[in-house]
Amino acid sequence: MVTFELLDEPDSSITEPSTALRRQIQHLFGRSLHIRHVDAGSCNGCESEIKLLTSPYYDIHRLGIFFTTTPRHADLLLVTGAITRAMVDPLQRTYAAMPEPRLVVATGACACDGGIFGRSCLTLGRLSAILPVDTYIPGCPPTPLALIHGLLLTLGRAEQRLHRQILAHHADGKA
Amino acid sequence: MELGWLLRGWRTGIVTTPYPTRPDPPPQGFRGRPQLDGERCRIDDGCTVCVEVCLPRALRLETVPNGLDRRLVLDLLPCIMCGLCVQACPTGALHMQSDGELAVRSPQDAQTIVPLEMEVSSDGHI
Amino acid sequence: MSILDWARQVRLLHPNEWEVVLTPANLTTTVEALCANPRNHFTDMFGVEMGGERQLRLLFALDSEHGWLHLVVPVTGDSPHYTSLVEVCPATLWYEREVAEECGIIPSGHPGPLHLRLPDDWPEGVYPHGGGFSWQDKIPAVAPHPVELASAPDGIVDYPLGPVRSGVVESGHYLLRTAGEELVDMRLQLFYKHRGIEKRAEGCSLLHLPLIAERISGTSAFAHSLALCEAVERAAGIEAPPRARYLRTLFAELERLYNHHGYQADLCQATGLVVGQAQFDVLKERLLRLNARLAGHRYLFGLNVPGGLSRDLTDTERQVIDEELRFQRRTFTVLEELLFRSNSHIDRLERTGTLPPELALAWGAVGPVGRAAGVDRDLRRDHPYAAYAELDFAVPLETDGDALARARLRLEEVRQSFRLIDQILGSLPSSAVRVPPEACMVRPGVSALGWVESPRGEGVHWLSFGEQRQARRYRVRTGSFANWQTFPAAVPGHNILTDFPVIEQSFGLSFAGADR
Amino acid sequence: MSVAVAAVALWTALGLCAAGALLCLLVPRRRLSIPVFVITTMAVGVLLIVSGAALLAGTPLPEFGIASPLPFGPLIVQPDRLGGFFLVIIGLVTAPIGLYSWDYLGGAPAFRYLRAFTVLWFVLLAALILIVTAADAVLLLMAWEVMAYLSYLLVTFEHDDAEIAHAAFLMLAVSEIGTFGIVAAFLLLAQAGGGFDFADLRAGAAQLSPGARDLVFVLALGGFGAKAGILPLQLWLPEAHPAAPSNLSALLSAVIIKLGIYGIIRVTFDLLGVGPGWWGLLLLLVGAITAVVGILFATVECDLKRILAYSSIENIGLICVGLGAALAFRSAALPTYAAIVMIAALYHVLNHATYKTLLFLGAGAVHRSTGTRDLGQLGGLVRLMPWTTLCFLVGALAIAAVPPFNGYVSEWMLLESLLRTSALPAVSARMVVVAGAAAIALTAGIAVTAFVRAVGTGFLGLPRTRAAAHATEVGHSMRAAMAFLAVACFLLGTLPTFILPVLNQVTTPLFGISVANAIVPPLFSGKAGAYQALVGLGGTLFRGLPVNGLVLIASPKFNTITAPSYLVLAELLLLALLLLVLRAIRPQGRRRRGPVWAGGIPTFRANMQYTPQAYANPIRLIFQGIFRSRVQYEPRELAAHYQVGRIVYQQTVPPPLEPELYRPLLGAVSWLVGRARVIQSGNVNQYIAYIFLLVLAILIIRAL
Repeated sequence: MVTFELLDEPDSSITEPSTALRRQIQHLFGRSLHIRHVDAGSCNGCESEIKLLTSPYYDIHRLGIFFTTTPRHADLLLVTGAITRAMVDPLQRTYAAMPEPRLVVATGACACDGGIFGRSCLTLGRLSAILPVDTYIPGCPPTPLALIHGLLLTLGRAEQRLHRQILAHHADGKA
Repeated sequence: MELGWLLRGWRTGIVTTPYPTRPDPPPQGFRGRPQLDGERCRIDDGCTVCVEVCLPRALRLETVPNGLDRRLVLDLLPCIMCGLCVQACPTGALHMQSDGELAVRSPQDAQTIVPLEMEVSSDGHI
Repeated sequence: MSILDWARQVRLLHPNEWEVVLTPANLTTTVEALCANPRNHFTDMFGVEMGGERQLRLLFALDSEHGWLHLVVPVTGDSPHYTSLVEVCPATLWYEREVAEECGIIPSGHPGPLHLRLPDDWPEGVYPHGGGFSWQDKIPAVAPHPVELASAPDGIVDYPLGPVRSGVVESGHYLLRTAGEELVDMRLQLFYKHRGIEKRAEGCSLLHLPLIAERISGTSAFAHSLALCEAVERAAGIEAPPRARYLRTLFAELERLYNHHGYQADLCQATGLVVGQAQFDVLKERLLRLNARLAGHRYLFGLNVPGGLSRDLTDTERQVIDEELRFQRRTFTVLEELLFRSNSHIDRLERTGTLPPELALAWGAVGPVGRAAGVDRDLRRDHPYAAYAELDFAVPLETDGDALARARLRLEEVRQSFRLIDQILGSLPSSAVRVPPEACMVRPGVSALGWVESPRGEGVHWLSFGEQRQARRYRVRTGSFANWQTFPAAVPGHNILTDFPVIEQSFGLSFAGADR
Repeated sequence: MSVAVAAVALWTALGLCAAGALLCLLVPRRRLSIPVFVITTMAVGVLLIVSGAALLAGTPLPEFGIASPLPFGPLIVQPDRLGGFFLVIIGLVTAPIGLYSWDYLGGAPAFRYLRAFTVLWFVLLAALILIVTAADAVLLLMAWEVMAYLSYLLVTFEHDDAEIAHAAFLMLAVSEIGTFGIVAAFLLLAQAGGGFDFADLRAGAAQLSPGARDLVFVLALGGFGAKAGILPLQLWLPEAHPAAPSNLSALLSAVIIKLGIYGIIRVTFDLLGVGPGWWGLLLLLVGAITAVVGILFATVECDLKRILAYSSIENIGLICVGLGAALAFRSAALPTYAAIVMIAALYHVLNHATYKTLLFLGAGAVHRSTGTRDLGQLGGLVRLMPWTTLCFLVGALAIAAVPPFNGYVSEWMLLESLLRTSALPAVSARMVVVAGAAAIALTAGIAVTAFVRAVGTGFLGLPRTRAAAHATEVGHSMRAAMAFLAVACFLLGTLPTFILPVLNQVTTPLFGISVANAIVPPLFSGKAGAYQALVGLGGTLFRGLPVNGLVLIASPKFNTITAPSYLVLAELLLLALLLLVLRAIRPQGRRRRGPVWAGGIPTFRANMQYTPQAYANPIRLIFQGIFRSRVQYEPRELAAHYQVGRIVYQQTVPPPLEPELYRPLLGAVSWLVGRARVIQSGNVNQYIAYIFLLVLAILIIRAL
């Protein structure tokens, strides 16, 4: 287990999954995906929205996506919160308990990049500092529709809308 | 009793969103994400109101790896969609959009960058 | 003992906010005297470091007439001590542990002087609120020193639950002790989610403080930002415009509504009544969509600002609320009746997780949990804020203290919320919704209290400002924190292992709010 | 030929017992006495098996009288097939116990009274042999008493504990009360028959009035039942058996209580002749209650050996149910059914002897290795003691009636034959038998719970204490003895068609009818009736297999068929298929080993496992009416808040009938004894006066 203080430098073992692996994962999980959610220090807003995914309005089961009680059955780790110091170890244990291949999704501003907390004495700030993240779902909290989009994007069943933008400058107009 | 619940469910009808088959747009005025208009931004005039007002540092001035150039970055990952920057922006270069499909594969994709060339003195101060 | 007896030592800080400075030596007798009157309620206890001087501060809620009383105990020395108050006021138990670890003010004679909120690998002697410490400081990890639990008797299983538990739930750890069926003991380990919100707020400007308060507990965001804004306004000596006060009340009740619907949905999930869960989720989702339309945010983030609200309500929106409310009221009546006719649901709630009224009072239960156990207390009525003083509503009370009482009480509160919203929509004053930002200016060094009856109980925020008008110390006591302390009293005894989810949901507490 | 083999083997065995006792007495060194003990015991065991097998195959031995100075005529030794069957059981149990004792007696902690133990052991063995070979009530009773006293001495030897001394004394006392009943029964028979050998007793039984015969039946049932441990005479058993050293516990539970069964069979089926229907129903009912109560208490008990002792009570109950049904069927003139159910009961006697020995030896190994028998302190032994665990598991599967082990066959036969109640004429009798069948079904179900619990909490998971964590595998001889018994359990479970015809030899003289072909029909030799298709298939597929085609049908009228031998093949095939399928569908990828998932906490501690008490809790609550358990619970209100301080929680389950029957009874006895003290003056003249008055009374009664 990586201890808290070692995390100042990005873990070299955390790498982005290759495209081939991603394809394989999408092939495996495309039609049926089981999610294990871990709250690593959120304000409960993200949980409230995630919980609503199974409500009649969003009914994520119709998309073949289910929540599971144990990481042993999970294909995807859905992490919310600013990764508090006390949750680092449980989070890593959860990830370790998942079978491979496994996906990790950072949900909400806190898990994506710290939100208002950032890196502090009590929060790690970014999920990507300890686990390889496949998809980031920004928002505070992300709406259920944003969550669905993020999950489908992870599975290769939706298109990514946002792309890195380098804006032309008004003064000299270069891109 | 069970029948009562059944009836209630039947009366409720289908409320499930058509998304992702068809879009399900959020209501007007929903704070989906801030969008930056490079044409209007006065960052090169030294206007950093939005950067100062942003609590999660989603709007920040960064030094480009070459160590000379700086740029304004709007990073949606830490953004809490509070809209303070939109209110603060004197030129209206920032506005809130209501779209919700923000998920990205790579952190870079959530960034909007306004490059900015500046003269940098030897001790790093402008 | 009446407040008048203190008259010579008492200082009035703000309307209804009194302060008494004490020495550690006469703290115990004072608290004892205050606790002797059942109308006084222990509310909060925390430590403050100001310019090298450390203070132990206690907050008592007095009757409606007198408001709030701060007891201030300046302490000195490297490891200041005071006599633990647990004997005279059991509710101080967790608070004393918190003060000890965060400010280094030690309660002598505390029965379980263990660390509470800080993580297991936090080094000894580093006090987040003990001065000379910023939230961005790097604190190295030490060898974890977890709270050691007393071993269970032979034959008892230590059933660990969490921090990563089943379902989409917040992180927290329960150690259930069971002899196979009946729960004989329970140990609670919260604060996995301690994010240091209070520390984060230090140095923040008035603009940013509501953003932080909203994230104490996302599902009570409006309540917490409201308490904070009220505190700021009291510190600035201003009052929000009437329309803002009414609208704040409206949004606070809308928040209570969706929370209470979510509560019933969770409770239905715990008892396996899936249709009920779906139906209440429908109501909750409709309200969240209404919120999104009214405030631009499903959880009303960004709506409260010091001095009022960030946006007004148009007449069309008023119409929309009215229509939605009619739908809600109609559906809710049907669902409530169905709930009470569902024996599978009611039987699992009845006499489950009973919190005896005397324990509820002694351990300082607040909000719906307290009111379901006979603690007749509601800040909306007892210490009115926003526009509650001008509105007519009843505070329901139950005395059974079991899960059914808690569920019933919240159903009744929903009805009261409908009533309140109706009144607000009918008598919405027309004025601005925000005082100009330049009018909302606090004096340097001032401090003030804000309070709110959040859907989960009393939230009390204390805010002290520094020289640059930035927050110097921010202290939040949420309803969940107070109620978590009473939670272990409701579990052992006559409940079995499968009752536990029902008990947990019936309390309806927030981890985020307690952990902060 | 077989007669000679049987006689020579039997007398050699008895001789070896004497020689062994003498050698052990004379050998001065411990290191020498253990080989003597082991070799002699094993030799006796083998000889007994040979002798018993020969007896079962051939005719009864000629009578062998021993002249005695007692006024009861010569003491007669003449084993018949029933005796031969029990000789096989004694041999089958003794031989592995002997092997086991090599390491068990030699290892630490050393036996304090090793010499006395070994000497008395051989005397006890001789007494056991004599009990089942005696054809004379006096010899039987003498051997019986020797057995009773020696078991008492052997149980108490190694302990200074007052409780164990008390338990052993209780065993002796109940045994003596039983002896009283046995003596009375034999006296009644002997008075009518004019002599004490079995032929005289049989003749006497024929002359007795129905009332007197009923009395003999009840006296014998109570007398032998006390040794067997039937309710309500079971209290001593779970106290005494665990207290003994494990090799002796095995003998006590596997053989000595079976001699009670032997006595019941001998008196009711052999000596008394056909009796009224209620005999059988009474025995069946007592057996059913014994079985259910026994297994229930085995399920809540935490001491491994006490669990086994309670399960012995259960098994005795099951055997009694079989015997009772046999009696009932015999009274209803249905000898075929009677013989079948009797065979089932005898098979169960044999099976119980093997797996209970195995389990006691396994428990002994655990005790030796960890120093505790408390399930709540064990756990994790599967990694530290894999052989012991495997053998214990086989025994547990067998006792829980899981195929392909032996308990399954006899319990299935027992249940199957009890369901043939429609043959009984009286409706009330049918109902009782059906109730018995239901009790067996319930017992079998709870037995699975009890032994899943024993294996699961005792051997699997994490070690709960340091003692369990530092356990080491036991010595080779102990492992070999357990392995031998495990194999025996497997063979008895998979090849019953070779055993049942032999048991049929035992029942044929009792019921005058052979049912060999009804149970094990020569399927593949042609005539198969209803199972023609199966015969065709089997005849084609398994040509060359034994004629009695490894298929079991409990009588032609029974509409079921089972084939334990093929069942094991089917199980193996299924297992192979399952492995193949798993291999086929298993996703590709490397295998990772990780810690237990426990919700993200750093360490999963041993006390987070289900404890034996917690596992048994549902059973305890459901059957609270039987258990009368008490729970002392003091929730410290603030314990949970302070995170310090202990709550008090203590469950106590009193032994069955202890509060209801034994305590009042003991009270009454002490009261009576207290009153009777007045006649004890210590004055010799007064005692002479008592004797004079007694003689006078006898004379008067005789004169009348």
